Amino acid sequence: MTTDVRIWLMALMTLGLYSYLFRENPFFRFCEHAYTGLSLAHLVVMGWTNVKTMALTRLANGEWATVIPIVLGVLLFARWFPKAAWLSRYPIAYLVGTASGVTITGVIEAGIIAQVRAAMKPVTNISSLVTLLFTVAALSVFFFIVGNKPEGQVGSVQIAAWRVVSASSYLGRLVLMVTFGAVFGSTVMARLGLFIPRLELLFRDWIHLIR
Amino acid sequence: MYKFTQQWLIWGLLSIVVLLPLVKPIGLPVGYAAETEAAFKFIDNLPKGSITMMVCEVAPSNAGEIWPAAIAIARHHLEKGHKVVISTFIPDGIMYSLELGKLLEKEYGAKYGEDYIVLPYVAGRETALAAVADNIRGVYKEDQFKQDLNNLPLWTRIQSIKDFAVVSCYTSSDDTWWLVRHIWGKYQVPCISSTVSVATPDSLTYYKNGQLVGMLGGVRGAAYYEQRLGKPGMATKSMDAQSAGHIYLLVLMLIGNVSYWYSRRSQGRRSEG
Amino acid sequence: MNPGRISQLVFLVAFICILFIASESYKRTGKFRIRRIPGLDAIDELVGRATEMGRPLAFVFGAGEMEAQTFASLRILGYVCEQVARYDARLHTVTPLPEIYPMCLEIQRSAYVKQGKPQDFNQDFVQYLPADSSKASVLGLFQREKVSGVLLFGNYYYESMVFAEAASLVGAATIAGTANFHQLPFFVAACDYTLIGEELFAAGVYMSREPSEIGALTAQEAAKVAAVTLMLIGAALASFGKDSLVNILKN
Amino acid sequence: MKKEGPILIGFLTGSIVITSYFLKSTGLKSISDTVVRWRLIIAAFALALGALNMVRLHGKNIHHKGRNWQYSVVFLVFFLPYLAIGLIRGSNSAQYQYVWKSLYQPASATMYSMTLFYMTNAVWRAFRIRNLHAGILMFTGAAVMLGQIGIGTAISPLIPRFSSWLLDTVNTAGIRAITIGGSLGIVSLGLRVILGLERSYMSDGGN
Repeated sequence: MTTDVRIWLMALMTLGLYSYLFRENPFFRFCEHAYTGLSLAHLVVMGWTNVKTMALTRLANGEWATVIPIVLGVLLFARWFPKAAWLSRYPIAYLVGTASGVTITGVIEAGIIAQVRAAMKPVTNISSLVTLLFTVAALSVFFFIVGNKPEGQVGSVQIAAWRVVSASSYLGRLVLMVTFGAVFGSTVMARLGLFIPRLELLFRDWIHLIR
Repeated sequence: MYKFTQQWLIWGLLSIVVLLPLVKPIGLPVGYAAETEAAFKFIDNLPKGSITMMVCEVAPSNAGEIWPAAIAIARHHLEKGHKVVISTFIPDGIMYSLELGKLLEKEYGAKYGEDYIVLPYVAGRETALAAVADNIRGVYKEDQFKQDLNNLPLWTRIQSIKDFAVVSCYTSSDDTWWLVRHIWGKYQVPCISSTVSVATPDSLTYYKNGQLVGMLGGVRGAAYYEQRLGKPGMATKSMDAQSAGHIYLLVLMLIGNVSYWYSRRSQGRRSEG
Repeated sequence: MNPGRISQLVFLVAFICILFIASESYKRTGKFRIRRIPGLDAIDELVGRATEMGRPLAFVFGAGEMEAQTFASLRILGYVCEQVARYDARLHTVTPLPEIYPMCLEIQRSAYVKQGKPQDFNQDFVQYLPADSSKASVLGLFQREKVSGVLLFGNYYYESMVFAEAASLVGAATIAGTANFHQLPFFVAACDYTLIGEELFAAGVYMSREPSEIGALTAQEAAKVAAVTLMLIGAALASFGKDSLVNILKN
Repeated sequence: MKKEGPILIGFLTGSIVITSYFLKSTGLKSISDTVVRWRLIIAAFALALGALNMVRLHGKNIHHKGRNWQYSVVFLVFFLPYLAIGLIRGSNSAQYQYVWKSLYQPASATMYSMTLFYMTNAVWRAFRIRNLHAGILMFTGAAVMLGQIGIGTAISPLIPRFSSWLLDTVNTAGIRAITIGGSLGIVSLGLRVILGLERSYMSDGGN
């Protein structure tokens, strides 16, 4: 067994959190709260560094406009004063607006158009045909309006549409299950990859069972 | 109570099964991975002196899987005489960025500021990465050690993201997606991604679409890269334990189904009788 | 105009036009039908069960960064809060994202105000927890509070499996939803109900029938139909060696 | 001012980012860069708000000797000194790194590794052929798992080939569909936020 204090700390923290698997207990609770305290402190320190480099340094260099985000940031605290609480909506709107803008611009090309383009591959063999048809089928799972079961007096076109969409979305669900199975299967490796270093810590570094 | 003992049995056996190969390695081979080969070849063919960026989104949570890949590619860069700029967009990443730098100094005598730079953590995830892609000099003024970046010779060679020969990321999150969106999508800078295996199928699609020049999927990708580089490391070592864990889960699945069918059959009989 | 972005702009403009036309037409006709989404129907059941058992519910946001999935989940939180306030159940809300913490508070409070029970609102039931350590804290919460139902929504990563399975081990019913397909398998395997991908975004319409939301969903639907059509035509053209459509979409 | 102001801000910020994405204008581009950068500063204040709230909650718990108040003490005992080290000595300092490496990192890694245990449980509990869907889920999961390890190849070289065929074709199809659907959702909700149609984020409080 090692005499290194650091390894001991690491091992105890690891065991403490693992003890939850047995059942929730005081040792786990201690580690949980210690961990929460540390991670919050870590985040605040990182956030502070950010504010310093992105705001305060720039402000000191004469970039006066940087006052705006600082004021907006401070306004977040307005919600502690019921009368002024509405002021905190300004910074929230800013956060939400920019987040929306940034994600939209990125997602149209990579998430939609590029995906459609990538599906336009020449059908030369069974695999390419399967990919194309299965993509269409899986997409129809997400049809919410088109192809709903017709009600009342309807034409044969609507009934045909309903039949096509429901058949396609039935197949689509199976395709999604295959996808989920495949993703699940390929994840096992990841989870093991996380567990192995823990075992190495406990059995190699701590009690020296592994060489 | 019954439920809990059954669980502990399942979990206890799992730990033992994974531990055994670590105590006594078997040495199973690693299979061929075309996408990792592509990444290896791409980096191998870059000219000496190329500037590269490593987006080190490594955290304790994912280090088991992607840290070996980051080390393998960093070593490859230095062996080929490339310059490395290390950046990160998660708070924990900075710890690993610093460690990566230390490793390069120790193993290759890399000089800070000339051969590699460690950039500070920037908050904002995708928005931050997008900002770096659009205007890298606007985002970074100082390095992680609070020095003015303009005093570093390597930094003076960088004006925009287009000065990088390749950008690689090590991530358990959507960084691959962001790289593809903002760095490849907007500026056509080649990207390589090393992802945890959960994200591998996803990233594989980007590779197939031609949006990535190569990728390393989980420990297996890293193990393959290590072997290709001729420097077996952490990833190669843990592959045996990986296999054992997989087999255990498969057996568990089998037993689960057999017992399920058995209990259903006996229930069926009981209801008949 | 930046090169290579014309098709994106066309898409965006068309999307906005359809959004407004469809929402106007709904305002006039009031006609709209959407297919059932079982996961959303189950929310009422979950609240009812919590009231019956006298045990609280937990709503946990994914720890991935704030984006549209998070907003969609806030929308669902709003609905859940109203149900909880109406039936005097208890709800623990946990967010690992500091940015949405104030929004969660607002939503919870206004739900109680709307039900005429502002005095029942307790802000200690809304918690911000640092993303990393929230896993331990949420596990602790599940067992200590003996939650009867768990709702997991948003931009989920690793924690999906832990939360979903740990919830089922304490005997809680689970409803989950995310558009991150790499976590969907775990939700599908371990939860009672899962909102898959776009279903998460349809939740708003499902619960409120607000014209602009109906407009947006119609635009999404039109985009999907267009995508299917383009894919089929494009693949057919490509099979005959013509990649004109692919090239158009590169503009 | 209570509603229109924030909506205007949301509209301006969002549309600046989007317009600068489409238009070729360096001026607009630099405005948009600034807008995006400022967001990071505001986000840091949000973090401070969350952190202060946590401290308040635990402080209150200790003050009232509430349930498990001892653990609130634990929280503060770890939080405050670590914060002090980080702010005074900086995150590069030896002390800060020592705590990070010996306590924070193992804790974090342990929590993540727990996914394996829960996953094992899910494999045992959920991967049973109850119906067609569960059967497909299990079958493909097993095939891909076998395909990833050397044993799969040893049993039959067809296994890894089948597994990679699945990943290439069916999986690509499924992921593509989910991606398109999800992206449409993102665009739609994002647009509604920017256009001021989606207001749930500011709810009705404050009126």
